[in-house]
Parts: sequence; C-alpha cells; structure tokens
Amino acid sequence: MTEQLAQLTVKHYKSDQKPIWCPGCGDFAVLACTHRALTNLQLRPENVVIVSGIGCSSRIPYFCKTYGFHTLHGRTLPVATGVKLVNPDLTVLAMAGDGDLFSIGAGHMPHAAARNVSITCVCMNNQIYGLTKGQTSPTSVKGHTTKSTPYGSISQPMKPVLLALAYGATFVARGYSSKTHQLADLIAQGIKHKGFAFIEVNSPCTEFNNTYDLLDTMVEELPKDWDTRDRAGAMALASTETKVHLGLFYKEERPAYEEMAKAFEKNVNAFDANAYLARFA
Amino acid sequence: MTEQLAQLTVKHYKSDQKPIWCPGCGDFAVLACTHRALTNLQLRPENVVIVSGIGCSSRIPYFCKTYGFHTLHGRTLPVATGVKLVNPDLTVLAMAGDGDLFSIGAGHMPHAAARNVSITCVCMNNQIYGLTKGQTSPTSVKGHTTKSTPYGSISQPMKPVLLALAYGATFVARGYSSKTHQLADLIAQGIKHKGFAFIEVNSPCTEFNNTYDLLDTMVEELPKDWDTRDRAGAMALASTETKVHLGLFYKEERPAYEEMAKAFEKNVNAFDANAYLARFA
Amino acid sequence: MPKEEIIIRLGGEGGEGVISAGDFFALGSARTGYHLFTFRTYPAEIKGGHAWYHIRVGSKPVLSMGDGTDVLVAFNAEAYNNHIGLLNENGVLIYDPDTVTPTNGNFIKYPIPFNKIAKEDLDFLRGKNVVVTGFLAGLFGLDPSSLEGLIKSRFRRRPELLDQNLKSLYTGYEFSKKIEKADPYYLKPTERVGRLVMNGNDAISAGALLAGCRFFAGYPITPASDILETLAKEFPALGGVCLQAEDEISAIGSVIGASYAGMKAMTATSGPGVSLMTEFMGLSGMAEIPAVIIDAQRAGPATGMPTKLEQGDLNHALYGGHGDFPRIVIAPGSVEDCFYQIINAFNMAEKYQTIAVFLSDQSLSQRTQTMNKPSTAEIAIADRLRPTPEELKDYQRFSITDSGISPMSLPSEEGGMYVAPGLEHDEYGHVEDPMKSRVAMTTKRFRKMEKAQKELEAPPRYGADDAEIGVIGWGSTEGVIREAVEQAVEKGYKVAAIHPKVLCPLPEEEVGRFISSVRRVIVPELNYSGQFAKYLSATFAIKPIRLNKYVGLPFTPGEIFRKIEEVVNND
Amino acid sequence: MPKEEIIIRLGGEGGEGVISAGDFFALGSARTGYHLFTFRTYPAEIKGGHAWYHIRVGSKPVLSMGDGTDVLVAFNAEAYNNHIGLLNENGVLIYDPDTVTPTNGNFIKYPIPFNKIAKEDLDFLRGKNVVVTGFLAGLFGLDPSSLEGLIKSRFRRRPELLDQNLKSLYTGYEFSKKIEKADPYYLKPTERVGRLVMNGNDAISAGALLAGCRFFAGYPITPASDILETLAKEFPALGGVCLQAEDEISAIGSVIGASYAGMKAMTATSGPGVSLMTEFMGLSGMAEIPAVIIDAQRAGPATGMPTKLEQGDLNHALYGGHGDFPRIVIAPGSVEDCFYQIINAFNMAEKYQTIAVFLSDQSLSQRTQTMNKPSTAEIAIADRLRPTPEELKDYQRFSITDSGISPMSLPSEEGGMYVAPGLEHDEYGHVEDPMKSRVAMTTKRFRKMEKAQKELEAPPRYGADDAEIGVIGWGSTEGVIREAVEQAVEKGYKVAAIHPKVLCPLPEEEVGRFISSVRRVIVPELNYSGQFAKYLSATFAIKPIRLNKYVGLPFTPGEIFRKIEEVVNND
Ligand SMILES: Cc1ncc(C[n+]2csc(CCOP(=O)(O)OP(=O)(O)O)c2C)c(N)n1
Ligand SMILES: Cc1ncc(C[n+]2csc(CCOP(=O)(O)OP(=O)(O)O)c2C)c(N)n1
Ligand code: SF4
Ligand code: SF4
Ligand SMILES: [Mg+2]
Ligand SMILES: [Mg+2]
Repeated sequence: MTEQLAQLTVKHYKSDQKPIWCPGCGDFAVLACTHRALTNLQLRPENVVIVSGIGCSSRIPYFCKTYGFHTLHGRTLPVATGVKLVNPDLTVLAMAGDGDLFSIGAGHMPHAAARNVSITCVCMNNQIYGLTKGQTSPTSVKGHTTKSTPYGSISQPMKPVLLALAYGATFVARGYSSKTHQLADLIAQGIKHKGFAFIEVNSPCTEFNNTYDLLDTMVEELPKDWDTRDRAGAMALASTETKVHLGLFYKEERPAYEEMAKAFEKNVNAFDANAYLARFA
Repeated sequence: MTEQLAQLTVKHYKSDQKPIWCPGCGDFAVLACTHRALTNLQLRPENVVIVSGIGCSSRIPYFCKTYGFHTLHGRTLPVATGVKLVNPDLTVLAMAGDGDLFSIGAGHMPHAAARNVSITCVCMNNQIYGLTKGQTSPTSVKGHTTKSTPYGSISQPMKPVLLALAYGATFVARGYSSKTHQLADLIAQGIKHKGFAFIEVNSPCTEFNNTYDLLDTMVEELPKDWDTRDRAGAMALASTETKVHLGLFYKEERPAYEEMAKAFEKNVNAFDANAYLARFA
Repeated sequence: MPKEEIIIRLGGEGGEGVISAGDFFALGSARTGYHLFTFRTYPAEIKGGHAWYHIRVGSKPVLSMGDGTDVLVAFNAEAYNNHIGLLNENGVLIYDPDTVTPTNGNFIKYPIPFNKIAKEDLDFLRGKNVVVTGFLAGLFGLDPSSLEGLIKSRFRRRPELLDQNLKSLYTGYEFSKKIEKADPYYLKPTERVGRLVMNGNDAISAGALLAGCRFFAGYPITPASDILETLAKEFPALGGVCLQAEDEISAIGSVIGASYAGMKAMTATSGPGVSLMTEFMGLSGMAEIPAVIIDAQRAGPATGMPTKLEQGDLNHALYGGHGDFPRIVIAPGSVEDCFYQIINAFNMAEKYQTIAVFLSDQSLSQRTQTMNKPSTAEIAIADRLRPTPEELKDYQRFSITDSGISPMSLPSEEGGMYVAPGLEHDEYGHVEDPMKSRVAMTTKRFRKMEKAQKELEAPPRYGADDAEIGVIGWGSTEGVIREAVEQAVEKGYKVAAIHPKVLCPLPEEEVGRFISSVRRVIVPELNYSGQFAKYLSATFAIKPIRLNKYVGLPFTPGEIFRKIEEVVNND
Repeated sequence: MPKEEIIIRLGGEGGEGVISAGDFFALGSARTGYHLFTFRTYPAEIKGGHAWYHIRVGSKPVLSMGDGTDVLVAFNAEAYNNHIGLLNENGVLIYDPDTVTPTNGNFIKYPIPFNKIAKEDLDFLRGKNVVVTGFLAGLFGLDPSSLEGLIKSRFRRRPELLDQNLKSLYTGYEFSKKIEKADPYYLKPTERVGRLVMNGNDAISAGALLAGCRFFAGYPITPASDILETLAKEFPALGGVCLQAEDEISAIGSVIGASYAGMKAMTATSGPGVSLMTEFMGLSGMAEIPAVIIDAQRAGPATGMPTKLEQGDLNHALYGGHGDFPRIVIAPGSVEDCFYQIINAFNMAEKYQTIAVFLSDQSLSQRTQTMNKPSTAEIAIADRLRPTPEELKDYQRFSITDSGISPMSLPSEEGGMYVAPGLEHDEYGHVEDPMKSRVAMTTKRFRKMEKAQKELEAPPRYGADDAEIGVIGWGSTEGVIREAVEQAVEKGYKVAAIHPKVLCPLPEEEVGRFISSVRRVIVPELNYSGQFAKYLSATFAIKPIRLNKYVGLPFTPGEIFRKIEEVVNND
C-alpha cells in the first residue's frame, strides 16, 4: 500500500460519474482544481470526505472518488463538523453554492468559523440559484433581474470574503474558476491549514448568469506584498465593489476546535458502567 | 384623540404585567429605556409592534402596552420583516437575546440587514443563555465555564456590532443597560432611522453571568469626533476585545427595502379577476 | 372514422426542447377549443438526462393521461426504447431516422429528418422542436396560426429568435403536408370556446390573487418556484409585496408576521421546505394566525427525486409538528380545483384563524389542463372576524366563544393591543398562569375545527348508485380515478367513488356514509405507505384495500381499473 | 399502625428552594433504601411563579405519584390554597404560621416558623429550605446523616455555604423533635440496598454511554438540557465529543455527520427542536445513517408550556417529515426503562441504519425514581453491519438484501468509498437514474422495519387473565396505569394492560392479540387529540375509548381507575 503513496494521480480522485453541469459552467474547473489539490497533497482518497449541500455545485462529491456526503440544502457545514470532530484524521471539505452557504445555510458558517474546526469550505459562487433555474441569490448584484426579481433585486449583495473575516475564519481566500492554477493552489493551502479555511470561488453559471466577461474585467491579484495577517485591511479590501481581488486575504494560526476538544481528554478510558452507575447508588 | 398626542407619558407604554426577571437583570433597564424612547418620540402605542423570540429578554413585549408578538426562538427578524413589509407605517422593533439573534437565528440578520428593511433590532446581550439556566452563548468569552461547557468554552465569541457592520446594516450602535440615558437615546435614534438599525445592549444576567463589574471597567464612549460614516473604522473598533465602546458606530442613508418595494408599484389597482384569467383563455 | 382524441408522448434529452415542443402543440390545441391534459417529467439536472412530455387532447373533457399512447415522438433512441412499448396498436411513431432505427411493429411510421431540416434547411438547429410542433399541427389538423401567438409571446424578450422560430413552425407544418397521412387521428377544427387553459401553479396563483392574498414570501424550490415568480411579477400592480426569503423558516415566519399585521399571506414550497416550516405551523395554531402553505409535493424523503411526483406529504400535513393544534389540509384534484380550492384554503385559514396546508404535487403543479372559465363574481371571499368597538373596550384577543373563533385586532387599531403568544395563554393573551387556561384554550382552539367540519361542502359521490365497491382518493388523482370508475361502471361493475378535497377536518359524515354504503373500499394513492388509507383507518376504523404506486409517475386509468376488477373478481 | 408509605407535596414560590428541599429529602430516603417516585413542576420563568414538588416514598415499589397527598408542606399561602384540597383525610399540614393561615379541616397541623428559624436563629434565610428538609427527616424518621452527603455534594463548588446549610439541616431536624408527633407516618430505618436512584435524564445519559454513544450535539432546551450538560462533562474522559450546536438543525446535522463517520451519536431536545430536525430525519432514512434523537416532550404547540408535561409529540415522531421513510420510535415507561430503552434505541438505530426517536417527557426526564441496579455485563450492544473484504471489492453501499440491511463502510476504509445521498439512488449510491431504483430501494428500506418488527421483544401483559377490558398506554404513564389496573383487579374488575415500548415498528402481533382478547380498549394518554389511540385505530381498525388529560400534569392512579370503573359500569 505504502508504495502507492507517491503514485497518486488526478485519475485516482476522479469518479466514473460524468458531471451533469452545463457546458462552460465554472464548476467543472472547481472540480478539476479539487482533484489537482488532492493530487498535489497526495492524500489517500479514502481519507478525504467531501460534504456538500444541494445545488448544481453541490453535486461535486459524486464526481470525486473519495468519501462524500450530499446532504441537505444549507446543511453542508453542520454535517462536515460532525464528520471532522469524530475523526480528525480525515480531510474534510465542505463544498457548496452561494445560496447553500449564505442563504438557507447562513446561520452555520459564523459558528463553524468561531469554532475554528478544520474544514476547508469552498463556496462556488455564481451569484444565482443554478439548480432551481435562475433566481436571485444572496450574492446577486443589486438590480439583478431574475425570475424571482423581475423588477430587479433590491437587496445589497453579501460579500462572502468579508463575512468569513468578520466571523473569525483563520484562512480566507478567493479564487476564480478561470484561474485554475491559483485555485488548485488555494484549495491545497486551505486543506493544509489547521482551522476553518474559507475559499470563495467565482464560478459562473453559463446558463443563468454568465459573468465570465464581467469577471475578467474585475479580477485583480492581491497586491504582491499583501500582509495576510492584517484582518482589518482584509476586511476593507473585501468590502470593495469595483474589484474582485484574488488570492489569500488572511491567515492566522489559532488552535483548531478538534484539537482543543481533544485537549480536554486526559487518560481516556473505556466506560466503566458499574462505577458510573454506583454514583447513583 | 389628537389632543392626546402631546400627552403620552411612559405609563402609556407600560403594560400591567409585572416583569418576571431576576433582581438586577439588565433587561429591566432595556425595558425602561424602550418605554422612554417611545415616549420621547410620542409614538401612538397602537402603531408600535414589538416582536421578540424566545428567551428571558424576549419576554419584553408582554411588559409594553403596544402590539407585540412573542414568536419562536430565533425567528424574531423574519416575523418582524413580514409585519413591516405589509404595513410600513408601523414602528417595528425586534428585541431578543444574544442566543436568539446570533445562535439559532444567526441566518436571518445578514438578510434583514442586506435588505435594509426598517426594523429596530435590539440585541439584549448577556453573553449567556438565561432562560435555559446558564449555558454558553455565541457571545460568551472563550474559556467561559458554564453548564454546557464545564471545561470552558472553546469557541471564539461573536461580535454583534462587527457582524452588523459586515452585514451592511445602515445603523449600528452599542449601549449598556447601566447607561440608560444613552440607551434610551440610541433606541429612539434607531427607531427614527430609515432602514435596518441594530443596537447591541450589554444587559447582564445577574443570575448566571453577572458581568456588571467587568463591564464597568471595560466600557468606554466612542471618541467625541467619531465619524459615523466610516464603516471600515467602525469594523476595526468593533473587533477590539479589550474595550467595549458605547455609542453610534455607524450610520448610512440607503433606501429602505419597504420603500424600494413600494417603488415598483405604479398605478395600484384592484385585482381584475376576469382580465387576469383572460390571459389563459 | 377519424379519432377526435389523441394521446401524444414526446421523449428526448433534457434541454433538447422536447417539453416546449409538446407545450406549444398542447396549448395551441387547447386554445383552439380542445380539452387538454398534460404531464411532464424531466431530470433534476439542468442538462442531459431523459425528459418526456405527455399530451392528451380531445373534443370531450379529458380527465387523465389515459392509457398507452397513440403517437410517440422519439427525439432520440432512448426515447424510442423507453416508450415504444407504450404505443397503442396501430399507433403512430414519429422519429428522426438519423438517430432512431425502429424495429418492425404494428404501428405507422413517419420518419422525419427533423435534425437535418433544422440544421440544413433552416440553419437553426435550436428550432428543431418548433419544427416538430409545426409538423404535429399539420398532421393532426391544427391551424398553425393558433400557435403563432404562443411562439410570439415565448420569444417576446428575444425578438432576434422570433422569426427563425416562426419559420421553423411553418417549415414543420409544410413538411407534414408532404407525407402521406396513414393514421386516423384528426382534430376537427373547432370553435374557440370560453375555456381556460393553465397549469396548477398558474391556477393557484390566480386563485390566491382573487382570494385577496397580498403578501407572499417564499424560497425557490421545484416544483413550486413558479408561484413565487408569478406573484413577484403581479403583486406590485396590486399593492402586494413578494419577498424572496433566505430560507423556508424565514418565509413562513414573514408570512405569519404579515398575517398578524392584517394581510392575507401565503408561501409555497415542496417537501423539504414544509419540513422546515413545521415549528411555525404550530405557532400559527397557538397564536391563531391565518396562513396558507402550498406544498407542491415531490418524491421524498430528503431531496428524493426532486422533479418527480409523489403524494408523500399527507402525513406531515396532518400530523407534523410537536403538540396538538388545529390545522386545515386541502388537496385539489385538478387544475380547476387548484383555483377554487386555494380560495377555499384562504377562506378557511382566515375564518378559523390557523394554518392551511394545500397539497398540490409535481404532476398537478405542472399539468396543463383545460377548465371552464370561472364566474368570478359568484365566488365568496371570507375575511377574519374583527372585534367590535364594544369588544375593544376590554379586548380579549382569545376570548372563549362557542365557535372557538375570537375576534382578531390588527396593529394600528386602537384598543386592540395584545401580544401574540407562542406560549399558552389566557383570554387576554397573558401567559403568567398557563395551566389555568390550558384546557379551556385547547378545547376552544379545536372547537374551530368542529365548526369548520360542520360547514364543509359535501364531496360529490359518483359512479353506480348500488355500488358495492367504493374508491376513495385524494389530491391530483381525481381525474384518473374518475375515468377508471366510469370505465368500470360501463363494464357493469358496481363501483362508486368519492374524492374529498378538504382532508382536515375531513367531511366525516359524508365519507362515513359513503364507506357504510359499500362493502369494500379501495384507496389508490401515489406513495408507499398508504398515508390516506391509514388516515381513513384511524378515522373510520376500517381496513381499506390499498393501491400504491411510488415510482414517481401518475396513475393511468388502467392501473386503477385493473385494481377494481381484481377486487370485483376476488370478492 | 405506622404507615410506611408517605406522599409529600411541597409548594411555594419558584426560586424559594421548594424543589431542592423536596429533592434532598427524596434522594436521602431513596439512598437509605426506600422506593421513590417524584414529580416536579415549576414556572417557565427563572424567578417567581408557583413551583411544587411531589414525593412518594415507601418500603414497597412505588409506581406513580399516587392519589392525593399525606403531607402538604406549604411555603406560602398560594401553596396552601392550591393544594389543600388534595390533602388526604387525617393528613398532615406543615406550614409557616407567618405566611399561611389555615382554616379548620380534618388534618393534623404543624405550624413551624421556618422563616423565623432561618432568619433569626440561623441568620441564613437561604437555608430555609434545608431547615424544612431536616424537619421532614426528623418527623418521618430519616437519619439526617443520610442527607449530609447530598448537601455536601450540592455545595461542593460553594464551600462558603456548606457549613450554614448543614447547620440548617440539623436545626430543622432538632426542631422536629420539639413538636409532638401526631401523625402515623414513619419510615422505619432500612438497610441500604443495591438499588439506584436517578432521574430520567440521568438514566438516558448513562444508558447512552453504555450503548457506546461517543458523539453528542445539542442545543439547550428544557427539559432536555441536562443530557447535554452531563455528556459534556463525561465525554472527555471517554474520548467522546460533545458539541453545543448553534441550533437543532445543526445539532442533528452534526450527529448524522458523526454517525456517517462511524461514531454512535445522538442529540437531545424537546418539541420545538424536534420540529426543526424534521428534514434531517428524512435524510437519515434516505441515506440510511443511524442516529438517535431524544425528545423530552413538553406541552406544545409552539413554545406552549415549556416546563409542563405532555405526550404531544407522538404524531410527529411517527408521521413527521415529507415523504415515506423507515423510522424507529421508542417511548420508555419509567426511569429504569430510560436506561434500557435508550440502549435499545441505539441498538435498533445501528442495526437498521435509520433514525430512532426516543420519546421521554418532562415528568419522566425530571422524575427521580428508584430502580434495580442493572447487570451491566448482560446487556447486549449492537453495532452496524460492516462490509466484508469480499464486499469491498465491488462495494455497493445500498446493496439490496433480504433483510434490507446493507453493509456500511466508514471513511478511511479503503475500497468503501461512496457518496451518502439525499437523492434517490441505486445500489452504489449513484443518482443518475433514480426511477429505475425507486421501487426496489423504497421496499428495501422498509424491509428493515419488517425485520425489526419480527425481532421485537413482546411487551408483557399484566392484570386479569380473563380480562374484558384492556388498557393500552405508552410512555411515562406506565407506572400509573399499572397501579390503577392493579387496583381494579383487586376490586375484581376484569382488566388487563399492555404497554409497548417500541411504538414504531409496533409489536403488532402481541398488541393485536391483546386487543382481540378483550372487549373494550381504553387508551389513556396525556394529550388532547388521542395520538396513540388514533395510531392504534389506524393499525388495528378499532375505536378505543380515550382518556385524555392535557393540563400539563401526569395522571393519578385514581383518574385511570375511575375510567376503568366507568367503562365497567357502562358496559
Ligand atoms: C430546503 C430546501 N429548500 C429549497 C431547495 C431547492 N433548492 C435546491 S438548490 C437551491 C439553490 C441553488 O443555489 P446555490 O446554492 O447557489 O447552488 P447552485 O445551484 O447555484 O450551484 C435551492 C433553492 C431544496 N432542495 N431544499
Ligand atoms: C427551537 C428552540 N430551541 C431551544 C429553545 C430553548 N431556549 C429558550 S430561550 C433559549 C436561549 C436563551 O438565550 P438568549 O437568546 O441569549 O436569551 P436570554 O434568556 O439570555 O435573554 C433557548 C435555548 C426553544 N425555546 N426553542
Ligand atoms: S445551471 Fe448554471 S450552475 Fe448549474 S450546471 Fe448549468 S451553468 Fe452550472
Ligand atoms: S436568568 Fe438572567 S437574563 Fe434571565 S431574568 Fe434572570 S438575570 Fe435576567
Ligand atoms: Mg449559486
Ligand atoms: Mg442571552
């Protein structure tokens, strides 16, 4: 078995199920970058669990030859948290859409981040509800005319990177499905990070919200000398609406939840039922 | 009736039900300040709706002689949103605990703020679950030993003011139940604000988390010349852990959701069923 | 003799336009005066997979999909393989010879190179499905001009495509004239009559508007999203507000807030969303706040088969939620029924001040069906009971009354101030000593349901007067059951049926009388566990014979007919 | 003749220590060898309101609260007014003459100035309740040293209060010696026997630990929070992880994630939380992931009466959630049962790979009761079926088997990789063509329940062999029903009872046989609508006689006895 370790290639992480996404969908690239990140890290596929919610993007576990869990809409992080806490040796990815993570699931990320549980959370942000055929999502720009907002959206768009920073995530980055080299690298870094890692990926929906051209004009690398320890600076930059910065915004070392929880364990023993019950005698 | 307008006093807003809080509970002051704010604004009691969730703090509507809705744990803002949207003339307050708004209800505030619906949201933060007798809350400090965290909490505390700012709330303030003059004023300002107003109130729980002494050493007014238009500065200040700043952090004029929604209405007409059905003929 | 009823099934790859090809033809014929019934099914994925569309159109009222198909339009080999077994003897196979190679069989074949026509003749491959529509129109005697309007309105927003599509339509139409017609199906030109054609979601939206609904909050989900989308469009001109909520919990929360503030309000979702709304259903019961939830059922549990049919949420509608509280459950039987019953749902929710769950399903929500134009002036609209000036002097929001109904004040009403409580409470809504009021308040809340039950319309019984076998169904299967029962009666079987629309409170007297009048009861339903059958057992202490189908498709009349026959023969 | 069984009720203002006064006495007597049964009720508010505590202690096994009370300890006038009517003839009234002025009656009065003693003699007003405890111990013959340990452990963390409390105890004790004992109640000193005393939540926690539960996620809620708090304390030493989740949806989500990863896992909540867990219950059913939900039922709907009892969530446990899926529902009858049945819940969840809902309630969760010490070595623990190396060669997570049970791999297991799907799927868990697998997968999932049903232990029948009236109950009412039935049998009534613990799947054969063996069935339950009665109707097509109480309090044996008598007389 050990001889195989050095030999894992992308095909070891690819399942035999064909992605059902539309031609040009950004999620293809996210999938490929995930395969590549896993390959780069040479992780044993059976030690990887990809947890997702519901959405086009959330179909991703089916296309990976790892363990996976296609849960419920919005519940990606709670399930991923349970997986990680009982088996911290697993690499746990939580991958889902903007609606999944920031609309119906909006209450979970603040807590996953506050706990700093070691999960790599990848938000495949297409600023639309893909699977339900094109309604406004929490990241849709103001004025966006969709099936559910025929006169234009009147909500301010949410800024995933800003939120992750405000939530106290210890690794916060943004990628773009058209920049696969960087994206694969960010996912790999996120996996290596101890603690909650959040990566927003701009992953356009060619069917209902094709933003490739717009994004191409808006993306910009983070400044070369960007200080990834400057949370306030990162929040300011993440608030920008005119540019879409790419790269690692922020990184901090803070004990991970699963480590802190384990630290309570001193002298773990088997349960001695009789001794326990004797307390009630 | 109109003669009464100038005559409303605090007693017009006080119900005949006696608060059931423990002696010294900060919520008494929040209640008194709410009464005072309403009195200062001379709002007709029947035009005020106080919506709450579940918790000690969420009992507040019963002690006000206004309309009220004691909803479900965590659902304060969705219900308040419904009330406001169908009758924008009402003054709608959403008042609840830190657990209600930032734990079980954590998914709703980002959206209420993004919409900028005119609700005055008051978080009575005691950094504990009062009603259920003392478990860790999302704002409990790290290391806090409670019934549910006997070895100390290992989650980073959430920062309500920071979150409100990241969510795009257009009015963000912090008060303290011991500073009633300021608190009454902040609530009154919040009510007058068009758009989503968020006020965190440090309101200690004498029974399970008596933080009066600690807070007394930590509170500090915002600098005199504080620029309430500086969101980035506000976020930086709200990230501080050593001080608890009091006052109005941020204020911005942005069209309120209910106004933007109404703006779609041109020539409102009664429903012409026959004409409508004719479309399907 | 030319046959004036045609069943057509079109099958192909999801995204190829199979469904809109069928839709154009179906709507076109309905608008020309024919009766129509359709069913569609497609994969949960956006692209790929197998989709099919089923049309039954005729000059007499159409109650179901029917059995088998007269015409199969196979866009690809998969469609041919999946559906050829269904083709009736001497039926018609229409196919593209470049993709489908039919084996021999007892059917009429029209090999039409649709792909080539679209690509080569028209240089517009995307128009292939409209070519098919035109071809079908020509073959079966539909005036293509009746389709023009539909195509125009579909492409209103994309005028650059309109001309090509119209050209595709006429190309297909002309092509049909070139082949030798060998089949007997022919829709004889009719006059346009005062009928409507819409789908279940359209009918629900229209009925809700008429009922006075002016607040909607919802979260997108198949197959309910259309309602959100329709109301978002219609409300501004009517002074209503439509909110896309962040999730279903928030949606129902806002609906209940809006209703508390005085507006008739509803949400629409499917199973997963209804599961999330459970806690608020109880609040509506406790605080006595009217609200309507549309559940367009799909196959569960969990995400299940999101684009497939199931009558799987009845249990949840009847029993879901902690604690005991009054609730109204209504299930419409047809598109027409969607219109009338949603009005009933609002009327009942408002009158009895509690939650009404409206159980549509994927087939009905997306079924296009013809219906008679409603006499809108005759439709009664109910409003909630409001306090009199006298009552406002010492206002008791939850006053104990004989009917259980207490007058409800609304914010901004002087003297009406109260706190709507999720806690148990006394007549004022005060919560200090709940045990004192518990029994009186609980019985008061349930008295409303007793009253509602008394006021129910009796569900009509049909079939043989001297029936020995009774069929009881619920929801979208009404038409298909009726058709099967009519067939059985024609065959001389002593069968009758009843199909209650209000399921909670159930019209116990009438259903009970029906049950007593027969020797055997058959309950056909589209779920595994027999949810309605068990509900009837619980109510009437009977053991009905169950007929359950749970593959994600509707019943055909034959399936029900055969069950009746089986019971007759085994009896 | 001195009576060796005493029923004591203590009443007073919430926060005055009424409940801990009673608790000390109750636990003290139980630990000295007496049998014990308690009930507590208190307001939802932290301060104020009326609280009372009910103790029944005796030298023979105690099954319920009993009827009436032998002793009333009235801390204030409200307590006197509320409970004096319950005092048995020749009962004992203990009261503080400074706050209570009793009218004359047929009872023994001990006016004791507890307030004054605590304030003036002890200068420690907060010790008043412990003074009461000491007084009761002295009066009824309990060795105060048996209470010392309890007080010491209660004040372990606040040593500054310990001495004063111990002084209070002995002051009360001594005071009892100063008065002239006029009542016949006397607990004769017993030997400490191998019995345990705990409450339902303790027993659930202990059983879960023994069953192998090593992951818990929960969100605080009365009356379930103790379980979270206990496991948070105990888990680290056992390598388990306890998570306070942000809400109940997240709690059950993490539980299901943990179980997917191989750990036995549970959550504990009450009605509102279970309502929120609905959607995940279905996912557990679909993806076949074991999980246990404790529902400590309280009076609903909505927030209802959060500190009061109701058996109101059975419907939701049985029927809640969209779609059809297999589920296990278990309701324990006593504290002892909590221990054994939670182990059963884990065993069944793991074996049949689905959700198990465990229906405790406020009375049972907080009831202290004596039980026999379990022989822990004899308790069987089940684990989920795992794939063999052979099966892992072409691993099908959802292989169709006769039993419906498919071997489950766990992350980090080579060859076992699969995606757990919320969508319908084939044997591999693939979701492309769900209709193909729908029927086979649905029936496979439900086959597990058929198997589980066959493997159920038969619930014991007790009462008269030739019974004509059968009583069927569920959940926390087991003891009180048993007591009433025993009384009735003693009176010569032909009554028997059966009390199934596993409610879904129901042991249909045994319950059915029981039903057939009697002429009338009475179903007593603590809810309005007769949820269990309707479930029995649905299952057995019977119309049982219902006895419903829904004021937030348990049954007394007399209430059930009288119903039996009424049925006997009307028969
Ligand atoms: C509880 C629930 N509500 C709604 C849905 C319907 N639904 C499926 S995916 C989705 C949103 C998809 O948007 P997003 O999360 O951004 O993913 P995308 O498809 O864009 O990748 C919705 C609303 C559902 N499956 N479950
Ligand atoms: C769905 C649901 N879960 C849990 C509870 C129990 N519960 C009531 S209040 C509360 C938290 C109270 O804390 P907070 O919101 O901070 O209010 P406080 O009492 O501190 O003012 C909880 C967990 C509930 N009522 N409903
Ligand atoms: S609908 Fe959009 S998000 Fe979904 S697969 Fe197609 S392109 Fe991708
Ligand atoms: S428990 Fe705490 S929050 Fe609740 S009333 Fe008492 S002091 Fe206030
Ligand atoms: Mg999206
Ligand atoms: Mg709190």
